[in-house]
Amino acid sequence: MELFEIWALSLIVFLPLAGALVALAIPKEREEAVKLWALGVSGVTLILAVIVAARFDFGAAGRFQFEVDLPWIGAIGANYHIGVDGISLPLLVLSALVVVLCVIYSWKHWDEPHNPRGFLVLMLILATGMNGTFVALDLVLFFIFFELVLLPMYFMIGIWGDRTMRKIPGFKKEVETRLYAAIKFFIFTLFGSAFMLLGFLALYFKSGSGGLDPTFDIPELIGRGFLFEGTFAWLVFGAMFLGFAVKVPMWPFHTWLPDAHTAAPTVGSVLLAAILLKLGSYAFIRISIPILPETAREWAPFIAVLSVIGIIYGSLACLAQTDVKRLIAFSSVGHMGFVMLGIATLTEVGINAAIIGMVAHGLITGLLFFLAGSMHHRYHTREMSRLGGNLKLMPVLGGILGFTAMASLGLPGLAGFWGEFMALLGSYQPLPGLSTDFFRTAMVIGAIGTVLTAGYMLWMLQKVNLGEPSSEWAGKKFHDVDRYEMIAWVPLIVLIVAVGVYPKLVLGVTTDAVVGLVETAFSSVLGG
Amino acid sequence: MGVEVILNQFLILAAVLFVMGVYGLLVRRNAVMVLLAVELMLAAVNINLVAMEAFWQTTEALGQILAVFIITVAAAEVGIGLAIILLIFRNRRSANVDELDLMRW
Amino acid sequence: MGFEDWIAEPLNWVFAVIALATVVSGFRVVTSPNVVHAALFLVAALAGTAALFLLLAAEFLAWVLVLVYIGAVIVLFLFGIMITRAPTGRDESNLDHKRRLPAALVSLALLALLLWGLISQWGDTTIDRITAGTPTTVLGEGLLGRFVFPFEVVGFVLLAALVGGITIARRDLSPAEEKEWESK
Amino acid sequence: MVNAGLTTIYLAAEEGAIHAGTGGIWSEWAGLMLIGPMLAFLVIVMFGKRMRYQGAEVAIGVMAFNLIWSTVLLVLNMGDEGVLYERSIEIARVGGGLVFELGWMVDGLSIMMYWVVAAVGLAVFVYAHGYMKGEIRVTFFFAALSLFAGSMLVLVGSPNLVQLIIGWEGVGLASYLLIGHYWEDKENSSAAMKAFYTNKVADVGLIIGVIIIGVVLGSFHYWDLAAAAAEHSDLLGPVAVTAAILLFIGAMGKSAQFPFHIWLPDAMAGPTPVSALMHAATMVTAGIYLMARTFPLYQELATAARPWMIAAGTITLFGMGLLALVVDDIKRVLAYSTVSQLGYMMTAVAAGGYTAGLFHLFTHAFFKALLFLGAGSVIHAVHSNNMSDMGGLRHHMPHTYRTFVIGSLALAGIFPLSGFWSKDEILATLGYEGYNLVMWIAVAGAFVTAFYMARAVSLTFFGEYRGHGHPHESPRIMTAPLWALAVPAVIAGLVNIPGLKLPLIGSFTSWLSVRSVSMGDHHAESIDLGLAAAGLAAAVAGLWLGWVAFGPKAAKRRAERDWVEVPGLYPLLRQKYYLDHVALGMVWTIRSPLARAVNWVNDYVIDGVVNMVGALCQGLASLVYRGVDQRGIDGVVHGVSYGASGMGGLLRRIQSGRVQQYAGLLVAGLLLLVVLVLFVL
Repeated sequence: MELFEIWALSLIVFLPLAGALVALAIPKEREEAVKLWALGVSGVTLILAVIVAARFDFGAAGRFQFEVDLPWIGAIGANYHIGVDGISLPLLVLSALVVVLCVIYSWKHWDEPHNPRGFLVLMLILATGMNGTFVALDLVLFFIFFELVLLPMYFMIGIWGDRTMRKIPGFKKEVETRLYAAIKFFIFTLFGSAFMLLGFLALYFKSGSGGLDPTFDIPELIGRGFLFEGTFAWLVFGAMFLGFAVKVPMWPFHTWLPDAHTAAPTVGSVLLAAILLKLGSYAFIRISIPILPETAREWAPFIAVLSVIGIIYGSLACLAQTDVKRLIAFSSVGHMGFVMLGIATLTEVGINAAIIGMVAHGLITGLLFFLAGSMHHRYHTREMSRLGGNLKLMPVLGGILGFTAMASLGLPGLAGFWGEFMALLGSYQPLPGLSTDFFRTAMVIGAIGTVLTAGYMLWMLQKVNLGEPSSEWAGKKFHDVDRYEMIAWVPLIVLIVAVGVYPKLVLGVTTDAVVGLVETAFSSVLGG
Repeated sequence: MGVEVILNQFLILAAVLFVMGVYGLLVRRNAVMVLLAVELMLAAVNINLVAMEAFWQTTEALGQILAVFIITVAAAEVGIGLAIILLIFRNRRSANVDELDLMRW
Repeated sequence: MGFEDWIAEPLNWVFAVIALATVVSGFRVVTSPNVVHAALFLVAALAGTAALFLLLAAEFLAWVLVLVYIGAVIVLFLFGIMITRAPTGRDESNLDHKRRLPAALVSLALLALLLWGLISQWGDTTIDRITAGTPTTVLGEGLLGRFVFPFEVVGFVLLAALVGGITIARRDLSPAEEKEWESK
Repeated sequence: MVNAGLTTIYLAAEEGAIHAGTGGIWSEWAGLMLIGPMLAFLVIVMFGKRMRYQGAEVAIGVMAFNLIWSTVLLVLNMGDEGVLYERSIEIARVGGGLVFELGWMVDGLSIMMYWVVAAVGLAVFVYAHGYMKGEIRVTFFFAALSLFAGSMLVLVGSPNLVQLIIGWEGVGLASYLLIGHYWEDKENSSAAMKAFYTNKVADVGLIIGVIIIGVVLGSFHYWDLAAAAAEHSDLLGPVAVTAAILLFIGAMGKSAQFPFHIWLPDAMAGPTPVSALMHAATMVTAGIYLMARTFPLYQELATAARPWMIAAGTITLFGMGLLALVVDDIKRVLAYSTVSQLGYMMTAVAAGGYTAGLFHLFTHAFFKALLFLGAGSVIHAVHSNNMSDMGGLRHHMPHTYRTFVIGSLALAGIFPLSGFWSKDEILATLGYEGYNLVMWIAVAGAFVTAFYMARAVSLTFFGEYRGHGHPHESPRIMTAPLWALAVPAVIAGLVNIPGLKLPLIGSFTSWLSVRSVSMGDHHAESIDLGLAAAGLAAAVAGLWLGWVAFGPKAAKRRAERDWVEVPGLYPLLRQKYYLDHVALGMVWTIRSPLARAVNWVNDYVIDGVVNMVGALCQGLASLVYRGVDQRGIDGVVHGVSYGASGMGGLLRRIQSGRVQQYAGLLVAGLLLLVVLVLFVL
């Protein structure tokens, strides 16, 4: 069983990639074979992830487990260092799960230009990137996986995306939505990543001072936190902040998100919302805070301000949308605002809030995008003014939409509540040294944000779900939720309820790790 | 032999050929012509290799062996290249490189 | 060493002639307005190269060049030219880009850099001794001894290119298309 | 008994000084009452359609089970020893020493609530089975009813504030589902939204209040809160008033206190059984319950918050009662009446009348459920909500008529029906605590209450029938619950007659407290005859005036309902004090100008910057390109693609597509690099 300990994570990361290569060898016409293969590969990955979770030593959640540390690029001291702890485990399992569900969902739902093989190959590559990011413990490795997700997503949006033409303010030409969105997504993220890489390199070189070998190793860098101080640390944090904040996305770096979500094919939106956005916030917890805790304290109020702006701004922007998918996309801005607010408090509760918020947002918004995609599939429009009476036309779909919207607005007892509630809980009493008044104001504004969230979700439900169907759809036969959709959605629904009723499912793993992280990073101010 | 053969005379000749190849590569529209230019560049490289071998006096004919490899790969390249050009020509009724801007936004 | 000394060496006479021919042919390859001519000038340029190889006592390589290139590759090219119906006549307007100037500038700059590099590095260094010719056996032993693995790999590449070329270029015409093809 | 030094039951419990049994297995498994309706909800949603009675049997069965269980608990609690039990299951440790728990609590207060929810719930469920026959989505209706009751039980059974929030919002969700039951009409779905949303706004207060208490105390437990309050804890002290007011804001939302009451009249859009359940047992009582549960906080630390609460309660009890005078919809009359009665309860609790407020909650639950079900029966018969379509129904619907009158009299506070006793207790408490002005307003409120009930009864059951068709009595399955509720509406008051302790049953006060420990509130030990007479007189006067103004004789004179139109006041009342306009105005401001402004900023400012950067790069690059490549410009400036070509290899590859141009630039770049490396560096 020692063997499993060593190989498990590497398999989880690289099995999808290998699967993608093999899938390329399957003739394009044999779609069923490709689908089965992709399902098998992602399924095995999920099973491995679940086994890892089952064999995970919950008593030592703060320690990296299933760790592998091999020399990789000797010249720059980059190691192949991977491992999971309580913080990354839930996200890893979530990522593996969502990929499987996406494969199942896409069984019968293909956007033009079809080509399942190409799409599934991209999805598997994406899986490698996502899983890899969550287990990487080396900055170079992290960077590679972090960037690896860009390409498949770029192609997913650019090829299978929305083909309508769109006028961009400030440009004479009309462009195809998918191309605009794909390029915006790519360039925006790349822009952030450039700064992030700069930050990584700065850390690397600085870590070499004092007679030590420079290193990219994250745990090692955490141990050398004393080397990074003053303006240097401030700038490095800023550089990494840019990279992560774009990915999260935090206001005002969010504008790629509504476009990308709206233009992406359903599965692309789901993956984007469920996993990709988490990479940024995860990186804050994994890299920025532990390595540069002192600087994090300087930056925290700034992050908190952007977060609450994002919460209010996202909710208000939602109220002005006419496109269902765009509305859901903007809701992500608000929800990730809560996640970042939790992180900004730098407390155990706040960071826990961020993690459970990420998981919940992944489950809920993923499901919402599935639903939006399925509705678009049937109505061929996402304009809310044309929809209405969905619950009457498709009771099951409408019911699930209602349920998910409720979960999204943070109904207690469902997953979304804990993230919001705990983020607010954390901001009432932030880390000692941070301005209490400031964070309490943020808490109140955030709480008002929950009201606005409820506002647009209810409004969306009323527009889409309730009322009489418009005459446009009279006499049309709508196929309610089909088998594949059901199989893809039920796990999400069950998890939303399960995490909502028993948040220990997530927090039971994370708390020890988070407590360890906060205590190590902020031992000076906690006085412990 | 004691002959007054300067190394550079070969190298410069190769450089000139190479640069002409580059020029052709940049300026020709027809894909076949582009391939021709590439061949010219490869020939220049071969001259370099053989000249350097003569200069270093290797006994294992390393330069020549490398040149053999280059010739072989070049032949393969021409085969594939022409096949691709043929395919493009069939689909677009033209083998002009500057019309192949599918990748453009 | 002056030019006098250099030119006194008979070998260099030969070199000068060959070099001149090669350069001129090469120049015509990239400037000729006629595609077929360009291909034929490439033959000349390659022949010049082969001659240089002979001069450097690499006979085997020289003949390989002649056989492989002039014998096979050029023929392939000519086929390609014919199949793609490149303008075989004189067609200045169409064969080149209009952007010759920047290309020429770039090329000349490259040449200048190369020349600078070569001259500053090697200067007047002479080749001491041109061996009486490397025995082809050495070449053979090298290829099948020390370099046998790359040799096999290259062979495989060639095979792959062969198969790939056929696969790419092959197309089954439908009867309608065949008719259209003929009518054109 | 006069309050002599406060010892809360909570504190006493911790010291082990209380005389209370644990209730044995009935307490240990009391959680079943919380889980049951929730499971029923799931079962009905999943399998209800295949059941014979479309899921109603499951809902009713579970409710009957709950009634039996809670009755046993109630009886156990009546003895000399009360019942006190609590069980919590940890659902998360969140760091910072905080723990989230789910569980249940069995003490006098929660037993009373369990029983009320179960008793009223069972009556309503049975009634609804008849009422909803032939309606659409019956299955889902019963599922949501179960969820409604279940959430309420989760709320009242909660031993901590976090679970309270879960039940709290669950109740909100269920009310949303039920009010919007006929969601095909936009009006109904808007009413549902309004209810949910108004509550959500108020919940901000609750959530922040809970957070403050939780963080300050390091625990969300009521026990710890009460203990801290009793000890005048230094931790809690500085934030107590803030937290108390915030919790109160939450309670205002659920219990429809001014100005958060606006959702409640609109909530009549739901089917009548929903209104009955919502007004009697499951929703609006939640706020009162919360105030009672956190009573020590208000009693000890947050006394400064109490005037505000009393003010809100008083405005509600009088102002909202007036509104009931001018509406035509019979359900809205009852709705405003509920709001007004909730004002009584809130005022009482805020003034320190723990028992008084809860006692009124207890009696009110029965007669208000009775009135709503009666109204539903009438509506069922005449197919209209408006009293202008009714009249003279006493002959057609004898059972409904009789029970409705009983309910009305109880609500008006006529001796010896239940309402009399509970209202009297409130008045006595107010008087004792020295809130004399409030007390007299409350008496005036009793007058108003009697007045509008007399009006409603007169317009509905007396005079000539003004509607269409032939009204008929409702089936037995609907009238039976009416009679079942009429019984407690009459006798429930007897359990708390001041100075009278019934054998075996004990008194309501003792139910709510744990034996031998005082709750610290004032509870009258003898009847203040003067005050009782004043209250009764006000009620009788109101009934008389209503009868005169709207009775058969008056109705003969004037067919219109509102022939007394006091200038100035009448339009104000008809427009509901213009509060809806204010609320709508606020929503509109957010929805329209504000949201649009944000969206505009997003598209044109933030995105504008992004696009402008792109455009600038294009411009720059096209400049570069022109310089490098004079002759190559095709004349068409593909701004974007050229722009990108300047931005680097990646962008170029995406956007330009000219292989040779790349090659050229590649060579040029290489040259540049070499030159740079060789000559510059």
